Amino acid sequence: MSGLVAIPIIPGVNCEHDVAHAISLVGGESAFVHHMEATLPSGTQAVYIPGGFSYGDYLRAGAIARFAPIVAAIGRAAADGMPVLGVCNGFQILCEAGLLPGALARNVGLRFLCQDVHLRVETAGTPVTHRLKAGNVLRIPINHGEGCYTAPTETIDRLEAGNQVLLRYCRPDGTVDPDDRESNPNGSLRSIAGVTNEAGNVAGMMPHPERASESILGSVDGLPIVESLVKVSTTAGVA
Amino acid sequence: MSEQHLHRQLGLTDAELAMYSVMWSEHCSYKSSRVHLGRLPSDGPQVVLGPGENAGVVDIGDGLGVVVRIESHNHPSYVEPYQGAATGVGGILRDILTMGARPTACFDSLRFGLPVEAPATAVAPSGDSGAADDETLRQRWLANGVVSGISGYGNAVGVPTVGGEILFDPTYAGNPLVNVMALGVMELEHLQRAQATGEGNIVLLIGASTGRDGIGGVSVLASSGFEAGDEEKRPSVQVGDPFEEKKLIEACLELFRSGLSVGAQDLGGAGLTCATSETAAGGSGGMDVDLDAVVLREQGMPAFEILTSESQERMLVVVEPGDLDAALDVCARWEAPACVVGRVTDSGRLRVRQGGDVVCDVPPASLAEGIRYDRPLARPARIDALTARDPSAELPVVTEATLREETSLLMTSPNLASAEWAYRQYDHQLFLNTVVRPGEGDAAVLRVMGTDKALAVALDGVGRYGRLDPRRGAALAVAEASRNVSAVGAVPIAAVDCMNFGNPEKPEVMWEFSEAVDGLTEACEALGVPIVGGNVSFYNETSGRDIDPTPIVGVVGLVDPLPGVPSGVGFEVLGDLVLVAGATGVDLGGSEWAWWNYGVVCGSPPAVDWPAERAHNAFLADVQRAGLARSVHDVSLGGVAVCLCECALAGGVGAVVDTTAWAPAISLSAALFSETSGRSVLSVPPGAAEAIEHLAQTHGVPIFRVGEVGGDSIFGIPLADLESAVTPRW
Amino acid sequence: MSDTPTRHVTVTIRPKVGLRDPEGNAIEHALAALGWQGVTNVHVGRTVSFELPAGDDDTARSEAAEMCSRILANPVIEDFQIEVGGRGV
Amino acid sequence: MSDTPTRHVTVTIRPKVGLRDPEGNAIEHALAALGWQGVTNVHVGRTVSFELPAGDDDTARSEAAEMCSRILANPVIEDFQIEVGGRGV
Ligand SMILES: Nc1ncnc2c1ncn2[C@@H]1O[C@H](COP(=O)(O)OP(=O)(O)O)[C@@H](O)[C@H]1O
Ligand SMILES: [Mg+2]
Repeated sequence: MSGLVAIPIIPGVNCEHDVAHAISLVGGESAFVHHMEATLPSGTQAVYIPGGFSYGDYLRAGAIARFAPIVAAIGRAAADGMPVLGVCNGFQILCEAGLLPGALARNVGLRFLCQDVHLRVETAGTPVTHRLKAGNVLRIPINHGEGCYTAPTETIDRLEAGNQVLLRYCRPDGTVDPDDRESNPNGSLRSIAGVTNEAGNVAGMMPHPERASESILGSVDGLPIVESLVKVSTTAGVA
Repeated sequence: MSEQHLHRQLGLTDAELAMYSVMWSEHCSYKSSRVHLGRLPSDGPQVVLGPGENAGVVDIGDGLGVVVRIESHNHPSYVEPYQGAATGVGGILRDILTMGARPTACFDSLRFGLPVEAPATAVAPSGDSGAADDETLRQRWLANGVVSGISGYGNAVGVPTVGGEILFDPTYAGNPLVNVMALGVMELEHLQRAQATGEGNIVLLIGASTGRDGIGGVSVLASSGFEAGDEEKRPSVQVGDPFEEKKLIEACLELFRSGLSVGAQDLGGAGLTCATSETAAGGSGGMDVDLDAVVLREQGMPAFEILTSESQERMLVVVEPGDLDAALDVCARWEAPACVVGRVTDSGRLRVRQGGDVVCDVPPASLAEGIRYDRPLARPARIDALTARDPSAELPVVTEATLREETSLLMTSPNLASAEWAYRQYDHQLFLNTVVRPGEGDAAVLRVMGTDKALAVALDGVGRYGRLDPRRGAALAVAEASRNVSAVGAVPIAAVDCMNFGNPEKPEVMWEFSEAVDGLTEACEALGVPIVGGNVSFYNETSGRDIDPTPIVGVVGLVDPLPGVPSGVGFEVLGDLVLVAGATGVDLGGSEWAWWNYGVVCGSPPAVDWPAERAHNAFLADVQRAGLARSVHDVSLGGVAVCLCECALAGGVGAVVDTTAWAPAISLSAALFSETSGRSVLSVPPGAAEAIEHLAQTHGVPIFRVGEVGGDSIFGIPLADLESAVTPRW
Repeated sequence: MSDTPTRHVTVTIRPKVGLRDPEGNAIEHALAALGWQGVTNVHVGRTVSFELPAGDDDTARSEAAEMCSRILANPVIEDFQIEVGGRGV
Repeated sequence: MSDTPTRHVTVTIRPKVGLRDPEGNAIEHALAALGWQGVTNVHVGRTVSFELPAGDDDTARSEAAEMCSRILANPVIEDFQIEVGGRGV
């Protein structure tokens, strides 16, 4: 029996149905949770914060959503070790809430980007990458205007040293070049596409694994990530 | 007594006068076009609801219907490109929502003036070429603003924009076109009607507060062209709020699904006036409205302003009194503001009160029905002059020696440029339905979740053809859009049209309009595609100059069942055979090559051989169904030459072709650049060639082996050069 | 580089009064939810600051005004205000 | 409404010095293309202006500072500056 993956619905997010669909594809169960709820549904063993435009992305992406009661509940659960994945707007919310280091600034090209990118798995064994190996290259779409990962140099050094860099944008052959706009289209520092917190149970990434979940959609490379989260929730607290 | 107050002597209040004037405007009443629109074929076994509703509805089996609609937002986009386009998207989505469907896909058809200078030979003798530079920059600014408005609103509201087209021509320099189409798929049993029925039922206004946005917008913006002194129209710029719309969509969908709504109508042009009068006229016949209950964004708005405000992101929903609390709870949960603004009556009157006074008391049908004109028609003198000229006589003879140069130059036309800069800014994947994304095929393909079906959608229209012959232009738009959906394996099942024309008070423009209606009719009847909805945009003129008549046609096709991802447009595998399907005629009138390379726009647009067109469409759909071809791409702007270049660019592999293989009897220029309808380029594994040829034969479609995939050039033009030719410089 | 002296210019661009300001609205709501209920009239704008070669403040100001109307602001929906000499952050 | 007097506050939020400012760069390029080659050091910021109930400027300023650090600015990448009293456009 799978654990329940909670999908918080904060006004303006829009990927919740897609996320639920992808979770069901790997045999998981999910439940939507209203943003005014102060607790996660009982049986919740992992959280997937979907993408979209919470509060219209007004002020800054994620800046208003992070005050939602459900985000406080997620913060408490995360402190107790619950696996949490924030994708796109979900990642932005986690950064704004201080649950993940760094910030997501406007894409360097100043344009919104909806396209496939290649990602290199940097850290395997986390609740969202335990079905993958370091060095695996995945093709997954991005869809954002504010996805340029930014943090002070010391923070980034610390992330690298502590295996907190989850994914990097790369070329199809796995090479990483932060200055190459083809492979690192939003200009993220050191091509960082996803990070985790120090404990490793909270992860954020800009690309949308749920959009790469069926071959008819162009790629299934997102499935191992969704599956990692779903399967880790069956044995809650791995990592 | 001053003239303005004459209406009072006639017994009308200020509010009533304002209401009649917006409702009887061109935009709301279709007063100039209605006498013609009735000729459009709108029946078909699959049509559930046709023109006249907020959106058309087509049955696709399994209890499901496709809801589809197209709208223009030309004038607002000229005044403020970002907000004009953004509010255009917002408006069309509410039309789909009003029917009870979640809008799940959006498409855009855009027209601007030239963003780059035309080749020296193409500069029209206009005399004001000195201003070209600033003008070019302005067109880029408009195009970028419109595209970011669509991106900004569509992405944030959570509706993917999965297809469209962007074309450029000097005719649109002073009047860009921004047409948006949207669709949704719904269970037909949940269809909503725009009716206020049941005496005593409660009228809710849901969504944004009401401000002074676009007061008189429909009459000011949609009913007049542009002159110097546009500033006066500026205060009516409307600002869209996709976040508010997103909440509105979720709240309304839940109201509809839980059966709490007995009728719904979006607030678009003419705002509350239109929504209340139309739902009352279509329902129990009467409504009492209390303006004091309307949440205002600004203090002190007089009744006529509240009644005609076009503030975005609002819906009217009718509920039974016993369901009121439940309905308000739903709205509260989605944080969509809602208030009770009225009651359904059977009085036969629309009665509006403010501060205890009755400010309006009229029969709603008198507002909703509007008036109609049968305006005079006159064939424009230019048409005979233009069609009398033979383009071939004004164009050079292309030879093997010059074809490479001719093709390279043609590929620099902005109309052949890659649109990736635009669609990359659009979320085109939300809802996990997009099987063929923008740039991957001739039409977008969206699977229908929960079934093994898919929809294919294409949007097309060519203004230059309309200048030469509006009837053929309109017909060709239907032909191209239908061919595009066939090319990805679909059978066309319905069409919507957006008629962008000049000033209808000119008999020449009305003639063009009437001809275009006949062209649509001819094409839709011939191809068996009913028109289930449309939109008319008149007064597309600047300083007295009308745009070329530009009908834009959106066609929805059904793929049933979807066998997998259809073949794309690109050449992929070395050694595959390249084939041209369909007969090529001498059709250079209005062609891209004649216009871009030589500035020649004359002669007649291609005439369509309808049985051949139909056969070719059926052939394409069968090819995709059988999975026989490696690539399929229809021939359109620029002819076979451009089509081959596009196939090579899309797949990253060139081809070696024999230019005498598909039309040996006509000149090389016509073989390469003719825009004859009903043709395509295919690449097939050598082993499948005979099967394809056999299939073509059974459909009666001529087909020619013209070469082989391979190499990194086409016509000897290196792919790298083509790549830079199609990379936009704006 | 030339020897023309430069002026520091800051232009502030705001939505025209009376236009709807959804972003300002959303922020106002968020602030109220955080306990700042009394905060009203919230509006969002942009600033652009730069160094401009100009011999005097008036020249700088009129150059900046032209920059605003040509590219920095959209006069249809925005007003702008120019400050010369003041240093930004 | 209460009788507490209000103050007009404008906060300006800018990318931290040393961080990339792609928007500033883009504007600098666009200006150069239009003939303003000499314009340098272009930086872009956002402003949030509002009316705040406060008895005096200092109270207003400290309230606004709290608003900035809680929500209006992101301290990881942004600096802010507060101006009390000045009316905007
Ligand atoms: N404005 C746009 N928005 C979204 N997609 C677009 C737009 N313009 C072009 N496209 C996409 O780019 C591809 C090529 O467009 P186009 O050259 O107009 O196709 P065709 O000539 O076959 O009609 C199509 O997939 C189309 O949907
Ligand atoms: Mg096509």
